[in-house]
Formats: sequence, structure tokens, C-alpha cells
Amino acid sequence: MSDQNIFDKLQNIDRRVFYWVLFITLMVPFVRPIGLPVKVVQNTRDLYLGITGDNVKPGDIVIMNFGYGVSAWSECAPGFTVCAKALLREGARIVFMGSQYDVELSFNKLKNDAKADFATKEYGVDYVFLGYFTGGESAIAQLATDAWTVYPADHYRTSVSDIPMMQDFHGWQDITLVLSSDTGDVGSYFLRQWQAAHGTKLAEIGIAMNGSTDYPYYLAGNYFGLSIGSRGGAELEVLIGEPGEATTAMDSINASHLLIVLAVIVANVGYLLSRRQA
Amino acid sequence: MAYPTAILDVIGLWTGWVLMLMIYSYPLYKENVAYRFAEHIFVAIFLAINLVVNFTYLMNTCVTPLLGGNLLMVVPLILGILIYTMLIPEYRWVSRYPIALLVGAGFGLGIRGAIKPSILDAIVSTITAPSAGGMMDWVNFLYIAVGLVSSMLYFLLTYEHTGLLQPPTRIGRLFIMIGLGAYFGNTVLFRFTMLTGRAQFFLQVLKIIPM
Amino acid sequence: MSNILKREVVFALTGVVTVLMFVEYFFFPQDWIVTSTIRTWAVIIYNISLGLGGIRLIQQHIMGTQRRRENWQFSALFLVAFVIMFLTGMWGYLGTGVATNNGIYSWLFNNVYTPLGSTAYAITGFYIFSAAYRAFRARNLDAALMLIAGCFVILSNAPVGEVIWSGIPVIGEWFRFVGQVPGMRVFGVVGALGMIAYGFRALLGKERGFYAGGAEE
Amino acid sequence: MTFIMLILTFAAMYYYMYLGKQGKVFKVRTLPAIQAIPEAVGRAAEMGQPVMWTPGIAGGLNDSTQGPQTLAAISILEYVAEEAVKAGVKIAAICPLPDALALVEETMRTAYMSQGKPEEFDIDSIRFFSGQSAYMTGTLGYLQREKPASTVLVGGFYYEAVVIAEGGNAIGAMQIGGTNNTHQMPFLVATCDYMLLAEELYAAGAAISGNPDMLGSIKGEDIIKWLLVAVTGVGFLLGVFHINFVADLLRM
Repeated sequence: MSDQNIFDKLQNIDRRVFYWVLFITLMVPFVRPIGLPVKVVQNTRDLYLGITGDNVKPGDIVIMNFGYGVSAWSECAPGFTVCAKALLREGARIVFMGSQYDVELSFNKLKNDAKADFATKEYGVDYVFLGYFTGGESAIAQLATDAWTVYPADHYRTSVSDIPMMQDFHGWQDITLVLSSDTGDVGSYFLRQWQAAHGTKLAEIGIAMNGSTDYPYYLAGNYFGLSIGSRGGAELEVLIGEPGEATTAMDSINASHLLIVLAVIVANVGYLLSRRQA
Repeated sequence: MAYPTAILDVIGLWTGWVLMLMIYSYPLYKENVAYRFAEHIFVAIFLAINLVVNFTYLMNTCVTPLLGGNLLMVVPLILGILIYTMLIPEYRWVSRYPIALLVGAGFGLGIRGAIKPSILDAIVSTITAPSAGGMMDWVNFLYIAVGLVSSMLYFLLTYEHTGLLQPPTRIGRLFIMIGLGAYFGNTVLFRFTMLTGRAQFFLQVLKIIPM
Repeated sequence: MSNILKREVVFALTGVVTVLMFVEYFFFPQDWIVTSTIRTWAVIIYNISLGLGGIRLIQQHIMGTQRRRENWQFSALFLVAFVIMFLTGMWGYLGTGVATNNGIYSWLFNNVYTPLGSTAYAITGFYIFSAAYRAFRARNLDAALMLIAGCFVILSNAPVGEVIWSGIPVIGEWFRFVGQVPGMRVFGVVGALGMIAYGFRALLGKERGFYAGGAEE
Repeated sequence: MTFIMLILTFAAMYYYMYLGKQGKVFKVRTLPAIQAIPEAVGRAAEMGQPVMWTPGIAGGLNDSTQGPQTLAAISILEYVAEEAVKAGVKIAAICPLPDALALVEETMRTAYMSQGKPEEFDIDSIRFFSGQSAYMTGTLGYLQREKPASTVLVGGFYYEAVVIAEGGNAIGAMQIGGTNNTHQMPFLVATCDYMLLAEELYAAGAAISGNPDMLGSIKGEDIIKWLLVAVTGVGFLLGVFHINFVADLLRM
């Protein structure tokens, strides 16, 4: 082992070294923010424009679906929060629902993060939390035709017939637009069962991993807008003018992405040089 | 969110923090007693929660309708219970019936659902030329078509990649590698964001940064 | 007779369910009540089957504890944690209709399950890093292309890419929206064909994955 | 069109299976991952360590995209188990899918039986974990504690793929991967020594069996692929001149 030169060593660094460096790299920017500017791309801008201005009128009902669980908060929650804030400010009424069984925690976090906006709104009149649903695509199809059978009661077990706002929501005709934020497939259920079937306006607040599969739907007009990953969240925070979690996280994202590319470059330099020596 | 004040919430916060370090001691150090501790708690709690949630679900979708008069719901209940014959050696074969239903549903849905989006739509979008657009659109059009054809040839399973088939299958492999690289890169953002969230949590609990 | 029950009927049942799914797809514009019922059943059966896994897992830990196998202390820990979580959850559900109404269950859910879930999910961040470090090495043309595509996409995803060079997002986006398309489509095409062929063989009783040991010859 | 395509595919496979039964010999191209299985088992025998098999947690048997992959993985398990029993190597099957558990158990039991060693089958060699993160942490723990010599990671994987495969890599296990889940392929390719990509996963069982009519069905698939290549080629050339005849036909 002693005849290993520096290049060989570079190639065979103990993986734990990386893990430490990575974890520390992620933490440092939180303590010492750098604040690189975030450029807003068109798909995010379209999403924001679609939920503000003339596109949403006071009293319109909007569905916001939590297709993410607690474990994906850092990726999905910032964008979702900005959208909820924007919609509440436009005077829209929001139906919250979700496909993960820890959905209540995500909803509580949202209410906390947009405290000021929820403070002026009344539960059951301006927004309602229907809670968890199962049954996948058929449930979403059923929601379009007869919402009350999917949700006979809200999350807190109040019958929907006793909730004022629900009197105006029976099916797809009553909904102005749908926003879904997913780690899984619920967005695509809405795409097929609502957007394609009834022409409902739909946008996705997606995870980065699905960016390239979601993007063609945005180009084709199925999604009127698309936010991709925590970066999309940061862009939305720029658009609404309130830097939040995603903006803070962007420094860490920048640092870690740079780190992984640097590591790959170093490994390759080592590899090429040691091959040349041999 | 603000830093909690109630004592139970503070304990909860620290519990989560300590358990996180126990799990990360595996990648950051090595398999050890702390990891083992967290691992077993995790596996146990996950199982318990899944059982409780599934039980709730079962009551809502099967038992309640059954008691409400939907007698057909007795079928999945019995079939489901038949899976447990696995535990009795001489009746083990009975468990194949419910599994047959699951497998049949899986194949039926899988096969019927795969042809249009995965095969037909993929080819349609490959051969639909850009209606207008510049040079780049046509280059992309050509790139995708050549890529799809050559990588399909790569997957021919009853031919060795030699002779006439050697060049196209070789090119097909290169297209596949580009696809894999791009997908790898795409996933990095998502994964790092998750880890960023944990790094933030680590600092927040220590009150180094605000919650 | 027993072989018919053990084998032929099982085949037939699988085949019939598969064909029913086809019939719905090709001949019914909306959901067909027969198949949608079967799908509901399948979900319920799947749910019930979780208990089997649970029994196996619990059995293993009980044995481990009883026989004082290596690491038996952790098996005991498993059992204690399981019993607490399961009983409090059921208590909450049976008592009030909502499991999280039980204080202990809810506390453990929020402070143990949730952070552990996020923690485990995020652990992939570490592993993806070391995997990239070793995989992205220009050993040959294939690996070099994977490396280039990967690095451009990574840099284009973070705002820093643009700061380094304005071309990075352009190239990165090309890889994301065009470059990877042939690869991804071909996986769709051949994956679908492979699945159809596998299903076909299985329905004809050729593949043994499903009928493993079915005959007990 | 979907219907025609389905019938066409079935017909092609049936025809070549029939030819196979008649004695026509079809050869499947070398799949290095399949050839590597005996080597993986041999390595375990030499080192006196177990072989680990796990099918991923993406979905149950009734799931349209994941279920068939799980079954294909069990087809491969059968081969791995038989080889392992022959060589006297222990197998650890980590199965996080409750509904597949029964099949895994049967497969293992049959493998021991077919090699005349039913008494050696140990039910504890099959482990179950409920939930993705628990499965992942449990498997990581297993890898470090038992240090299997080889791992066979085939089936429907989700994000656990990179963790389990890197975990196996860290202990220096020889790894054979395989999945049809596009988003997990890059990680298995990056971390495994051998890999079954997409269709190869499904075809593995048939290739292993060497059974002529099974191989015939693979020939049938290839014929369909040629057809698709031709359709794409012709469609592309017509498309250049904005003649969308082929696309319209496929859309029907």
C-alpha cells in the first residue's frame, strides 16, 4: 500500500471522508449564508402567474393536494406554501387533501408557515382540510364526479354536509384549478382524470427527480405551470418576495452540487494521471 | 416554526435529533450499537404503524361496508385470510389462491397499460417532426430517432452483438449511457435537498440557527 | 385431484383475472364494475397479507430473544417498541376512531417515526455522493458520456451552475429534456415487451417465479 | 391499435414457442449477469459467507408495473437458491413485500427439496421488513453484521436501491443488479458488477431455464422489436416530409 502515489490515493478515498465533508458542506451555508441570486425560469413563472392576478377571482375554489410526506418537506413544502399564500391573498377558497398518511403533519406545518395568511381566514368557509385518501387513481376520478362519496367527512370527522364551503364543491365543475405536489403519482392521476378528461387547469409542484418527466406535460400545456424541486420553491419565494426555507437551502444546494462535481473532477484527474504513469 | 416550549415537545425534538445521529453513525462511522438500537426501534415502529393504518383501512373499506350490508366484501376478507395458510404446512397450497388473484390483477393491468404509453406513444412522439422551429429542433428530432432505433437494436436478445449488428448496438449503448447519466444527475438535487433538510434540523435543534 | 386444485385452478384463476382486465380496457369506456371490484379486493388482500409479514418478523424476534441468539437484546427492544406502538395505536383507533388521538402513539409518531423516516430517506444523499464519485470515471467512452451528462445536469440544477458559466444551464437542460429521451424511451419500450412476454409465459405456466413449487414434484 | 399490438405480440411469441417445441433451437445472447450467478455463489462458498437476495419494495404483486418485476425476481431467486443449495451456501432472502412472502418461501423450500436437502431449509433465512425506510435500515444493518459475499438485487426498486447497493459495495460484496424502474437503473449500474437492464430482467428466467419454448418467446419479442424498429424508421422518414400517416395509424 505504501507505493500508492497521491493519484491512487485520490481514487480510493474512504467513503466516510466524503460523507463528513458533504454533511459539513451542507451545514456551513446555514450559518454563513452566501446568497447567490436565484434566476426564475419560465415554467415556475407560469405557475405563479396562473395562480395570481386575473386568473383567480375571490371565492374561486382551488384544490391543493399534499402528495408528499414529512420526509419530502424540504423539497416540496416551500413551493406549496408560497402557492397557498398567494391563493389565500387572492381570496380563493382552498380544499386541502393528501395521499400520505402523515398528511396532517404537513397541513399543520403549512398553517404554521403561512400563519399570517390563515389568521384572517375561517375554517370551513375559506379553506377546508379533507385529510387522507386511499384508492389511487379511481379515487381521484371519483372526486371529479362525486366528491362527497370520496370524502363523506373532513379530516376532523365533521360531515361535509355541515361544512359551508363544501356546499359549493361537488365535482370538477366547481373547481377553478388544481395544484398537486407529489413524490408519487397523484399529479398524474389529476392529469388523466381531471385535466385530460375535463380540461381543469392543473399545475405540479414536483420533485427534482421527476422534473424531466413532468416537463413535457408542461410544454404540451397539460400543466399550466411547473415548479421543479427545492429550486422551484426558491424561485417561487423570489416571485412572492418572501425569502423562506428554500431560499435558505439554496446555498447548501449550491455548495453541495459544486462539491460533488469537484469530487468527480478530482477522481478523474487522479484516474487519468495514474493511468498515464502506469 | 418556533422552537417548542412545552417540555414533551422539547424532549420529542431531542429524541428525533439523537435518533438521527444514531442512524447517521452508520455512514459517518460504522455499524455500531447506536445504529442497531435505532434500527430495531425503527423497524418495530414502522411495522406497528403500518399494521394500525392497514387495520383502519381494512375496517373502513371492507368490514364496515360488510356490516352495512355489502355482503360481497366477505370474499376479499376470506381470500385475505387464506394467505395465512402459509403458516400451516399441509394447507400451504391454499395461499396460492389469493396470490393468483393479485398476480392476475397485476399482469392484467400491467400488460394492458404498458402498450399505449410505453410503446405506441413513445414511437409516435419520436416520429412526429417539429412543425416549425429552427435547426436545433431538427437536430433533436434526428438525435432521438437514431437513439431510439439503435438502442432498441441493443436490446435484441437472440442475436450476439457482432457483425452487421455491432455498430448500431454499440451506438445504442452510448445513448443509453447518456440517459443514465442525465437521470443520475437529476436525482442528485432531490437527494441533496433531503439531506439539506436534515443538516438544517441538526443546527436548529442546537439553536445555532433559528427554527 | 389435488394437483388440479393445487395447480390448474390457480393457473385458471390468474388467467381469468388477467383476461377480465383486458376486457375492461378494450370494451368498457368507463370502469367496469366487475374489474373495479376485483381491484378493490386485491388492495384489501394485499392489506391483510401485511399481517403475515408481521407474524414472521415478530416470530423471528421472539425466537431470537428466547434462545438468546446473538444480539438478542435488540430483538427484545424490537418487541417492546412494537408492543407499545401497536397497542397504543389500536387503543386510540378502537376508542376514538382515530389512532393519533392516543397521546403516546401520537408522540411516538411525531417524534420517533417522522424524524427517523426523514433521516432514512435523506441517507440516500450520502450514498449517491460516493456512488457518483466511483461511477463517474472516464474509463471508456461509455462511462465518459455518462459522466458528462451527469455533471452538466447536476450543475444546471443548482443556481451556481449559471454563475460559473451561462452555457451550463443550456447544455444541462438539453441533456434533461432531449439527451436522455432515447434512453428513457427504449427502457419503456423493451421493458413493456419484456413484461408482456413474462406475463404470457407465466399465464401459460412456463415461468416458475409464480408457480414455484406449485407442482411439488 | 393497442389491441392489435397485443394480439400481434402474443401471436409472435406463441408462434416461436411452438417452433421451439418442435425442436428449433434459439440462442439467447450472452447475459453476463446471468453467467455471473454461479460465480457469485462460488465466491460465497469459498468465503463461507451467505448470498443475499432482495427484490426491492416498489410495489405489491397487484401493482401493474412492480408486480411483474417482483415475480421475475423470484424466477431468478429460484436459480440462485438452487445453485446455493448445491454449493452448500446459505441464502438470505430479504423480502419487504408481504404478499410476495409466501412465494419466496415456497421458492426457497422447493429449491432445497429439489436438491434433496429439505431438512436444511431454515425459515429464518427469509426476513421481512415493513415499510421502505425500515427495509433500508434493516438491510444496511444486515449487510454489515453478516457480510454476505454476494448480493443479488433484482426487482422493482425505489430509492432504497442506491443505499442497499452502496452498502453492499462498502463490504466488498460481488453484486448483481437488475430492475425495470428507469429512475433506479443509474444507481444499480453505478454500484453493481453486473446488471440486468429492463427487459433483460424479465428474460432472465427464460434464459436460465434454457427451455426451448421459453427461448422461443424471447425470439418472438425480438421479432416485435424488429417490427418496431421498422415502424420507427419508416415513420421517421415520412415524418421528415410531414407525412404523419404512421403516427396517425399508431394513435388509432
